[in-house]
Amino acid sequence: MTTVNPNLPSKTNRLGLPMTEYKGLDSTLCAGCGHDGITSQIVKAFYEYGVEPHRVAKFSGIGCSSKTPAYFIGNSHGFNAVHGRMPAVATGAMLANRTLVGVGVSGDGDTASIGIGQFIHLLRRNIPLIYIIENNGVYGLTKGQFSATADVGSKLKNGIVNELPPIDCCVLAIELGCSYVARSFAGDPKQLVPLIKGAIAHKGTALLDVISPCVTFNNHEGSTKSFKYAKEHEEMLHEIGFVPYFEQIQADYPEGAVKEVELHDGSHIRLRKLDRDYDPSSKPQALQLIRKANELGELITGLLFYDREKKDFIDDLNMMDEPLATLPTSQVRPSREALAEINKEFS
Amino acid sequence: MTTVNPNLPSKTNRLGLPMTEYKGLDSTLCAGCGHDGITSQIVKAFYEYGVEPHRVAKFSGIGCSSKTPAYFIGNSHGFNAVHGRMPAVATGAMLANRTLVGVGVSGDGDTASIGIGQFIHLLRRNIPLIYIIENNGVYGLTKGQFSATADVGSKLKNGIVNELPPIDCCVLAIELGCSYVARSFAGDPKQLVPLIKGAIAHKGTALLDVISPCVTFNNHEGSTKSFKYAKEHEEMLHEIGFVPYFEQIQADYPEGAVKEVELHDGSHIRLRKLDRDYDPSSKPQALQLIRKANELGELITGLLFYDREKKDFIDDLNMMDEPLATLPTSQVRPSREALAEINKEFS
Amino acid sequence: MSNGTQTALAGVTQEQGVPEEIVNDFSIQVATVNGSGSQSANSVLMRSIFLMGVPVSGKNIFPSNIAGLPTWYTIRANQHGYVARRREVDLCIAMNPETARDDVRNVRPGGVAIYEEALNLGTLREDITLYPVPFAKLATQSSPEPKLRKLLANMIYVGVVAELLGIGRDEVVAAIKTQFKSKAKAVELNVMAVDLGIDYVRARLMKRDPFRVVRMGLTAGKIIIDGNSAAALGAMFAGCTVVTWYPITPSSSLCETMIEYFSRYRIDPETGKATFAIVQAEDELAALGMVIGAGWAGARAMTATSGPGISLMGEFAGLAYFTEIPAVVWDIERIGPSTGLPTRTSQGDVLSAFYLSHGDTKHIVLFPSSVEECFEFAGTAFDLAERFQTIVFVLSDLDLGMNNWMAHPFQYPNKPLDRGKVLTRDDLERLGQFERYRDVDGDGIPYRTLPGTQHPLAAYFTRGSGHNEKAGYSERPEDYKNLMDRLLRKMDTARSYVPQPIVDINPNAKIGLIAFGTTDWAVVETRDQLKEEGIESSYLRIRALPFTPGLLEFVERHDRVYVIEQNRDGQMGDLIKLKVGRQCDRIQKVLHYTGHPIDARTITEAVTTAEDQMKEGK
Amino acid sequence: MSNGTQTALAGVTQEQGVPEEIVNDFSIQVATVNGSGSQSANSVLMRSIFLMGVPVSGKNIFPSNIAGLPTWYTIRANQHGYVARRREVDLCIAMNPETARDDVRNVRPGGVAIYEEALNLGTLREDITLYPVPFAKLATQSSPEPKLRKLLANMIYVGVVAELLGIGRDEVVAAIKTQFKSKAKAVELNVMAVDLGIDYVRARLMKRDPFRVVRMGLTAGKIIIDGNSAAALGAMFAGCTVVTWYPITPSSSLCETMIEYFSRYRIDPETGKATFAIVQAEDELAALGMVIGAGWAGARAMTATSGPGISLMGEFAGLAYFTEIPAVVWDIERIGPSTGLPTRTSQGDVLSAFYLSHGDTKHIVLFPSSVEECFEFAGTAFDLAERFQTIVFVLSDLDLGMNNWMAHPFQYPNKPLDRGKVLTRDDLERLGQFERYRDVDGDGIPYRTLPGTQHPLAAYFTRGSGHNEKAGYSERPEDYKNLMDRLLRKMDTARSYVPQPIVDINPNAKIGLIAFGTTDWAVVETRDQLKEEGIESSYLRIRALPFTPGLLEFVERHDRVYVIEQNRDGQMGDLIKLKVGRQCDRIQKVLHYTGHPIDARTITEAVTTAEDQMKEGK
Ligand SMILES: Cc1ncc(C[n+]2csc(CCOP(=O)(O)OP(=O)(O)O)c2C)c(N)n1
Ligand SMILES: Cc1ncc(C[n+]2csc(CCOP(=O)(O)OP(=O)(O)O)c2C)c(N)n1
Ligand code: SF4
Ligand code: SF4
Ligand SMILES: [Mg+2]
Ligand SMILES: [Mg+2]
Repeated sequence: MTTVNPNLPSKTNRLGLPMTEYKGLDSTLCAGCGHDGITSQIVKAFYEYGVEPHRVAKFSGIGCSSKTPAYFIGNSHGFNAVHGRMPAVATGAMLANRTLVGVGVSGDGDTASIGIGQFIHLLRRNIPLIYIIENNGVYGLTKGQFSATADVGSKLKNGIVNELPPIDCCVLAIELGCSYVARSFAGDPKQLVPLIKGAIAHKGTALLDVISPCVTFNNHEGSTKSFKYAKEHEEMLHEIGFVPYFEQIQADYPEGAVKEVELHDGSHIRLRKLDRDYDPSSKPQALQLIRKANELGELITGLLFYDREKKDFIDDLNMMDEPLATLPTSQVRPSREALAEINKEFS
Repeated sequence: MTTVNPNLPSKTNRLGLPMTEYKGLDSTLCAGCGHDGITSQIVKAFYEYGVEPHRVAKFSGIGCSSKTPAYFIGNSHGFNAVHGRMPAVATGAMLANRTLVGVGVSGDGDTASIGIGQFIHLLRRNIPLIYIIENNGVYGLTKGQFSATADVGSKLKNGIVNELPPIDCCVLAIELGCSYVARSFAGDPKQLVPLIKGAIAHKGTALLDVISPCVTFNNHEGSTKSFKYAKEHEEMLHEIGFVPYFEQIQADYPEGAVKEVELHDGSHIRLRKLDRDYDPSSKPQALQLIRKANELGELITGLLFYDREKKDFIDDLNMMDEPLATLPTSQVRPSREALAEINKEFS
Repeated sequence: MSNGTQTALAGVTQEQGVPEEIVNDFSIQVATVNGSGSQSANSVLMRSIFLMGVPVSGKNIFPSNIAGLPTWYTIRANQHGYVARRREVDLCIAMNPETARDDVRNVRPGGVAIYEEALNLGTLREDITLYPVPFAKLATQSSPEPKLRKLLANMIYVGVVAELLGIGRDEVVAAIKTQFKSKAKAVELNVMAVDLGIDYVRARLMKRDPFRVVRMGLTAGKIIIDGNSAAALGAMFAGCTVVTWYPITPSSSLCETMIEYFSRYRIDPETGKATFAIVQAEDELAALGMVIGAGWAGARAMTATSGPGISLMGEFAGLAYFTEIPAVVWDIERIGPSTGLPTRTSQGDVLSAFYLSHGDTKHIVLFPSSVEECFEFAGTAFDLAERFQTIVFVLSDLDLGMNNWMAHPFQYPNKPLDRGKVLTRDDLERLGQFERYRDVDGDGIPYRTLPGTQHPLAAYFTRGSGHNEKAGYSERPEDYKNLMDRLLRKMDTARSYVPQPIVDINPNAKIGLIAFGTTDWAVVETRDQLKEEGIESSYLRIRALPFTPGLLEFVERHDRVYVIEQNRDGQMGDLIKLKVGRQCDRIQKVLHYTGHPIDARTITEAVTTAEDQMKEGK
Repeated sequence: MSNGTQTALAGVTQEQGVPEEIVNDFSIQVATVNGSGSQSANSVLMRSIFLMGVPVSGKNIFPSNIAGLPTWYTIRANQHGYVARRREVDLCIAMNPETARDDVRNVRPGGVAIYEEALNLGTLREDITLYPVPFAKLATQSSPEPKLRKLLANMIYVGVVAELLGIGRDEVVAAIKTQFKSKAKAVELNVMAVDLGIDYVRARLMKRDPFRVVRMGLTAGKIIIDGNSAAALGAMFAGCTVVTWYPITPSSSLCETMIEYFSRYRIDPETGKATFAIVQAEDELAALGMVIGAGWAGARAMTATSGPGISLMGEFAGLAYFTEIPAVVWDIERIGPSTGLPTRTSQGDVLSAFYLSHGDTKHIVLFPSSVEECFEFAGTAFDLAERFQTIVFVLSDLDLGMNNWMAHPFQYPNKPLDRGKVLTRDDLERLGQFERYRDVDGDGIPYRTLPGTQHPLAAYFTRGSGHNEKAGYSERPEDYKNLMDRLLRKMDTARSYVPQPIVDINPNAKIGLIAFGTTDWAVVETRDQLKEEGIESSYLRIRALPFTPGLLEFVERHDRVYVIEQNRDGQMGDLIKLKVGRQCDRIQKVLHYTGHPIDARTITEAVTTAEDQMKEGK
C-alpha cells in the first residue's frame, strides 16, 4: 500500500497522483454521448478517493457503454468480455483476487436484455463490485434498437414505438438484496461523483443505474431517456456528499437536515435533505418511492437503498485474505501425507 | 370446436370426455414426489374446465418437474425442451399458433437458476401461457443441489447450508407486470385446482409458483420446502373457487365475505375471505404481503395478484386471429405486383 | 501490385502529358468519417455509374463504432462486369483529414486523388494526379445550417467526381431521386450540392487524368440491392411467418428490412392484421428457441445473426437436429474468433455451423454468393428445413449482406412452398396410424403432425432426450442407434435436395478451382486472369453442405484443385479433403483472412506461384 | 455372440454334469431398481473380488431418473486384467421383478441366474444354472424396519454370490468396512445380511455352475476409484484455486468430490480459511465466464460439465482462445445430440470441443483413459492452460468418470506447477517494457501480467475484439493476420507439450489400431483376441489434440489402421484423416454408439471381418 503523503501539491490526490493517472485513452464515442460524462465522473471519483490504479480491475460487456473502461484509469487492467456476460467474468476475477477494486460498466442492453440472468445472479451472490449501468434505453452500438429498459411508449427515430414495460434494474437489485443501490444521471456530475465514491467504499455489489442519453439514437423528442427529458424530470432525493474514511467528519449542519451513512471502510455518505425525508435503509420505502416515480415519469436520483450489514460472497466462501491467484504452491498443494491418506482411503 | 352436450353421464365433462382423457403416461418420479400431486391437479382442472386436449400444448425444460408434461393430457402435443430455455420455445409456439392453450411446467432450478433470464423476458412480453413452477428448492434430477429458490439457512442432506438469498418468482413476476400471479402448495389440491382453472381462463402469462416438496432430497428436517414445513407454515390468503364462464354465478354468500374476480373469458374466480381482507389488484399490497410472509417464514398461498386489463404479446403484435402456422400461401406470399413494385424500387 | 494491372496502365504517367484513356475500368475509394452522412453520397455516386450502364459494385469498410472514425467506401466500375474488390485504388477522395495522407499515399501510381484543398497535400505524390477542392468553402455556400452543410459537403464530392469522370448530371440527379425517395426538399438540396461540385470542376479544374465513364448498356433492367435486403425479401415471398432476432452487426439490417417490408406487404388487407410475428429476442439463445418453438408448431420461422450468436445457439441447434424441427438461421459472417472485427467480412463459420452442438450433430448449410441467391435461398432454406425437419444454416457474409450489389430483378417464385411431410387430421383419419419418428418412406424423413391437430392420433411428445419411433422416451441402445442411423440416412437424402454446385468444366484445364459464397466474384475474375497467363481452369462453386457426389468427380478430373476461402484454417478445404479421401493431396488451399473481401489478384498470384513451383518440380 | 467366447465355454452345459471350472473370468450383472440402495451392495461385491486379488471392474447402467426404474450393475472379474465391458452376462442376479425375465433370458448359455424365488422363473431357461433365493423372506429376518430391510435385501445377494463363487467372508467383511467407513452399526447390520445369504447357500443350494473366484495376487497395493474423484483429487494437488460448476450428469460428482476434499485438505491450518473458491454457477455460460475471469486474474480455475454444457460454452470458449486466457474445462461425455441419454457413455464431443466457437477457433484437448490419467491430466491441463494461455478441454466420459476402476495409487506430483509466462513487478522493472501480445520468444506464446501487479508497465486491456501486439484495439488487416498466425504458431508449439501418444509398435503387424480415452480398455483386450486369431497389431493411443507428428509415421507403417471410437460419426477418425493426408485411405473406422461402453469382442469382430474382406479382395 502506498502511504498518504500530506505535503502534496494541490494538483495531486492523497497518493500523490495527478488526475491524469486516472484517465484512459481518448473516447471514440459520439460527441456528447452520456457515457463520456460518466467516464469523467469515474475518473474524478477514483482520483479524489485516491485508489491506487493498479488495484483497480475494470470489466465490461459489449456496447458503446462497454467500451468506456478503456477511457478511464489507463494504468489498471481492463477486460472487455462478451455481450451480457460481464458479471460472470467479474465474479471469477474477484474470487481470484479479492484485493482488487472491481468496476464493471455495462449498458442497458448488456445488463437488462441479454444479460439479465447473470445480473440477477451477481446481485444474489453480492459479489464485491461497483456495477454501473450506462442506461440509455437503446442499443447504441447496433444503431438504436430498443433495450429492455426502454419506457412504454418511447419512440425510436424510425417511429417504432415500444410496447413492452421497462425493467427497472434498481427495483430488481433491491428485491434481490443488493446492499447499495443508486440511480443517477450522466448530466448530474455533482451527484454522481459522491455516489461512485460511496460505491468504492462499499463492500459487496454497489449498483449505479445511471441515465446516460444516447445523442445519436435516443435523444429526440419522444424519448424518455434524452438529456432534455432527464433534466426536466430529475427529482433528486437528497444532496449527496462523501467523506472518505481518512477525512474528519465535520458536523456543521443543523439537526435533522443531514443523514450520515457510514460505509464499510469508515467513509461516510452524507445525505442532505431536500424536499423530503428519505431513509435509504428501508426496502419497502425504497421500492414504493421508485414505483411512484416511475408512474409519474419522474427520474428519481440519489442513494435509493443501503444496507451495511449484508455479507458478501467472499464472506460466504470463507476465503483467505490473500489473493488466491498468487498463493504459493505450499498453500495450494496438500502434503505427501495427505495423498498417502487419500490413497489409503480408496484401497 | 366440439359443442357441449348437456346429456352426458356424470363421469364426463362438458365436452363428453372422461377424466382419463386428461391423463398421460405413468409417472416415473419418486413415490410421494410433490410434482405428481401437481400433475393430478392439472388433470383435474383441465378436465373440469373442459379444454379440448388437442388444443393444449405442453412445454417444459429439463428436470424432474419438467418430465411431468408427459404425465398429463396425453392427447396433446408436448415439448420437453432444453434446461432453462422453455420460455423461448413456448413463446415461439404460441406465436405460431395463438389458438393453442399453452401450459409450461418448470422447476425452480429450470426457472430461477439457469432460466431466470428467459423467465423474466417471458413475463415482460406477457406471452399467453400458464407457467407452473414446481418449486422444491433443489435440483431433483441431478440429485439435490440447491437451486436459486432455496431459503437462506436451508440444509442439504449432506449438511451443506445455503447462504444465498432465495429468488421469489412471484415478486419478480409482479414487478415485471405479470397479470396473474399465484402461489400454492402441491399438498393443497383444493386451492390448486381453481387456481389452474383461473390460469386457463386468463389471457397473458399466468404464473403459479407451487411449493412441491422433493421427498428424496429436500423433505428432511431443516428444509423449508418439505411437506411438513409447508403444511405447518401455509397461510391461505382466501378460499378459492372458480366459476367457469359457462356456469351461472350464484350469489349465495353474505356481503363482503367474497370477492369475485372476472377473468378474460367471462369465468370468475371467487375469493372467500379468511382471516384477512385481500384485494389482489394492488401491486404494492401484494408485494408487501409476500415480503412480510417471507420474513416470517410463512408460505402465503392464493391469488396474489391479478390485472385483467393488461395487454398480451399477441395484442402488441397485432396478429391475425388464425394460426400463422397454417395460413395458406395466398396469405403469406405477396403478389407478383408486389414483387414488381419492389424490384422497381431497387432499380 | 499485379503484373496484369501494371501492363494495362503502362504509359499512364503525367510526364507524358494527357495519358491514354482508361474507360469504365477503375476503382474509387472515398475516405470519410463515419456518422458524417457520407453513406448516401457514396450510394448516389455508385448508382450514377450504374445508371450510365456500367457494371459497378460498392463496398463499405467501416469501423465498429457509431461516429467520428475513419470509413472507406470503395466503388469499382468495370466494363467486363468484374465486381469483386480490387486491391488497387485508382481514384481516391480524401475527405477525412485524419487519414488523408495515408489515403493519398495508397493510390496506385498513375491514379488520382481528390482532397480538401486546405489539407495542403500538393507535394505528397508526384506520380498521381492531384485535385485539391475547397470542399469546406463550397459547403458554406450550400446551406446556412451547419449540420446540413456537413451532410451536403459529401454530395459536393459526388459532383466533382461525376464531372471529372464524365458521369452525366442526369444520371446523378436520377440517383439522388432514388436515394431520397419522394422527399423533394432533400432531392433539391442534394442536387444543388452536386451542382456546386460540377461547377467547381468546370470553372477551376483541368482534367489531367485518364479515367472516364462512358455510357454502356450493361446494367439495363438490373437492380442494386444488398444481400440482407434480398434475403429479407426472399423470406417474405417464401411465406415466412415468424422472425426472431437479436441485433448484431452485420445481420441486423436483414431483420430490420423484414420489419419494413412485412409491415408493407404482409398485413392482411381485410382484417388489417399481421400475417407474421417479428420479435426482438433478449439474446440469441432465445431467438433460436423461439424459432424452434414456432417451427414445431408449424410456422416458417427464422432468425439471423453472426458468429457470436452462432456460438450461443449450440444447445438449441442440437435440439432442433435431434428432435427434427424445422428452423432457419442466417449467419451473416464477420471476422472471429470471439467479438473479432464486427465490421469486417469473413467465411470463418463453416465448421462451427456445420458441426454446431455436441454429440454427433451435423447440419444442412447453404452458401449464397449473390443477392439473387440470397433471395432464392431464403425460400430454399425453408423448403429444406420443412422437408428435412431440421435446422438449416444459410451462411452469407458482411460483404454480401451489407454491401450494394448489382443484380437481376428478383424472380417471382414459381414453385409452391414445400411444407414437408405434415399429416393433417384427414391424413390421420385415412392412414389410421402415426408414429412420429418412423422412416415410412425409406428416405430417413419421418412424418409429423402439428399441435392443434384435432385427431386422437395426432399428439406426440417431443424431447431432446432419447426416444423411439413412437416418440416415447427410451434409453434402449437399439432405439438410439436406429434413430442416429436414420438421421444419417436423412442427411444423405438431403444431398440431392440441396442446391447443387455450379460447375464449369474446362476440358483443357489441368487445375480446378473450388469456392463458395462471395469468393465467387473474385474467382470469376481470377479465371480470366489465369487464362491470360496461359492457365486454363475449371470451376466448381459449392452451394451447400452436405456435399453432393459430383465433388469427387471434379477433384479426380484435375491434377490440382485450389480451394479458395476467406478464413485462416481452410475450413471448407478440410471438409472437401475428408470427402474426397485419397484424392485429398490434390487439394491446395488459398486462404485470405484480413477482413477485407478477397480480390482476384490475390488468388491469381497464389495459384500462379503454386503452378510455377509445380513446374519447377518443387 | 463371439466365437472366442463360445470356444472357451464349450462343454459347459448342465447335461454334462459338473462342468469344467471357470476361474476368475466372468461377468456378473446385478439387475435392480434405482434408489433401492443396491449401489453399496454392488460396490461391496466388486471390492470383495478385488480383495481376493482378482482384477475387477464395475459398471453401472442406470436410468436418467431418481428412483424406481431398472438399473444394472456389471462386474467383470478377469485374471488377465481385462476390465473393459463384456457383452456376455455369465451370472445374473435378477432382483427387479419388472425386468427379471428379460434379465434371465439375457444370460449366455452355460451361465447362471440367481433370482427371487417368488418370481417363479424355474422354467425360463434350461441351458443355464438357476438359483432361486427367497430374498424377501430372508430380508424379513434381517431387520424389523421395512425401510432398512429393503436396503439389506441387497446385501443378502452379496452373501449368496460370495458363497457360490467362493469369495472369502473375510474379504466381504473388509469390503463392507471400507464401504461404510467407520459406521460400526451399519457394518454390523450389513455383515449380518451377508451372512444370511451365505447361510442360505450353505443350507439350501447345491453348487452346479462352473464359476469360481480363487485368490490371486494381482490387486495388492491398488486402489479402486472413479475417474471423477481422481480428477478432483488431481486438480486439488495441482493447486486449483477456483472451481465453478453447474450440476449435470455425469460430471456433477467431479465437483462434488472437490467440495468434499478441498474442505478437508485445502483449509489453511493457520487461518482456518479456504485457499479456494468453489461456486455453483447459475448455468454453464456463467461457469465458464467465471473460470475465464479467474484465469485472467491469475487463478488456476476450472469447471466440469457434459455435452449440453459444452454447447452453451461456445461463446466464452472463443473469448478465451482469442484473448489468451487460461481455462480448464472437463467434459464428462454422455450420449448426445441434445439432452440425449444423460446416463449413457459416449465419445461424441471430440469435434465440438476441438472446434468450439465460431471463427477460426481451435483448442487443446486431452483424452485420459484411466483414473491415473484423470489424476495426472488434471495437473497437465492447468500446466498447459497457463503455459499456452488458452482454454484446455479434458474429455473424459461417463464410463471413466462415474464407474469404479482399479488403479495404482496416485503418485505425488514431482513437477512444480507450470504457471507459464507471467511477468511480475520485478520482471517488469528489469525488462523495462511489456507488450501483451508480442511473440517475444518465437513460440507463439506472449507474456502476460496479472491484475493487481504494482508497476506502471503492468496494465493492459483484454478484449475479444481485434487487437494489436500492445493489446490496443485494432481493425487493421495486418494486426489481425499477425495475431491469427501467431495463434496458429502457438498451437504448433503445443504439439510437443501435450501428452504424447502411447505407441506400441509390433514389428510383425500389418495393421494398426488407434483409439483414445476409455476405448483403450477394450482395445487392449482386442489385441490379444486378434493375436489368437493370428492377427498381429500395433497400437497408438491418442492422448491429446493437436496431433503430434508421430501419428503420420504410425499410419504409414501399417497397411490398414483401424480408428476405434464411441460415436457415430468417427470424429477422431476424421481428424486423423485430415492429418495424414493421402494416407487417409488406410484409415478404417470402427464405431460403437449405443450408450454402453465398447467391448473387445465388438472391435475384434469388426477388424476380423474387415481383414477377411481384405483377403478376399473385396
Ligand atoms: C452475442 C452478441 N450478440 C449481439 C451482439 C451485438 N451487440 C453489440 S453491442 C449490443 C447492444 C448494446 O446495447 P447497450 O448494452 O445498451 O449498450 P449501448 O451501446 O447502448 O451503450 C449488441 C446487441 C454482440 N456483440 N454479441
Ligand atoms: C444445459 C444443462 N445443464 C445442466 C443440466 C442438468 N440438469 C438436469 S435437470 C437439472 C436441474 C433441475 O432442477 P429443477 O429445475 O429444480 O427441477 P427438479 O428436478 O427439482 O424438479 C439440471 C441441472 C441439463 N440438463 N442441461
Ligand atoms: S451511439 Fe449513442 S450510446 Fe453509442 S456512442 Fe453514440 S451517443 Fe453514445
Ligand atoms: S428426486 Fe425429488 S423432485 Fe425428483 S422425482 Fe424424486 S422426489 Fe421428485
Ligand atoms: Mg444502451
Ligand atoms: Mg427443483
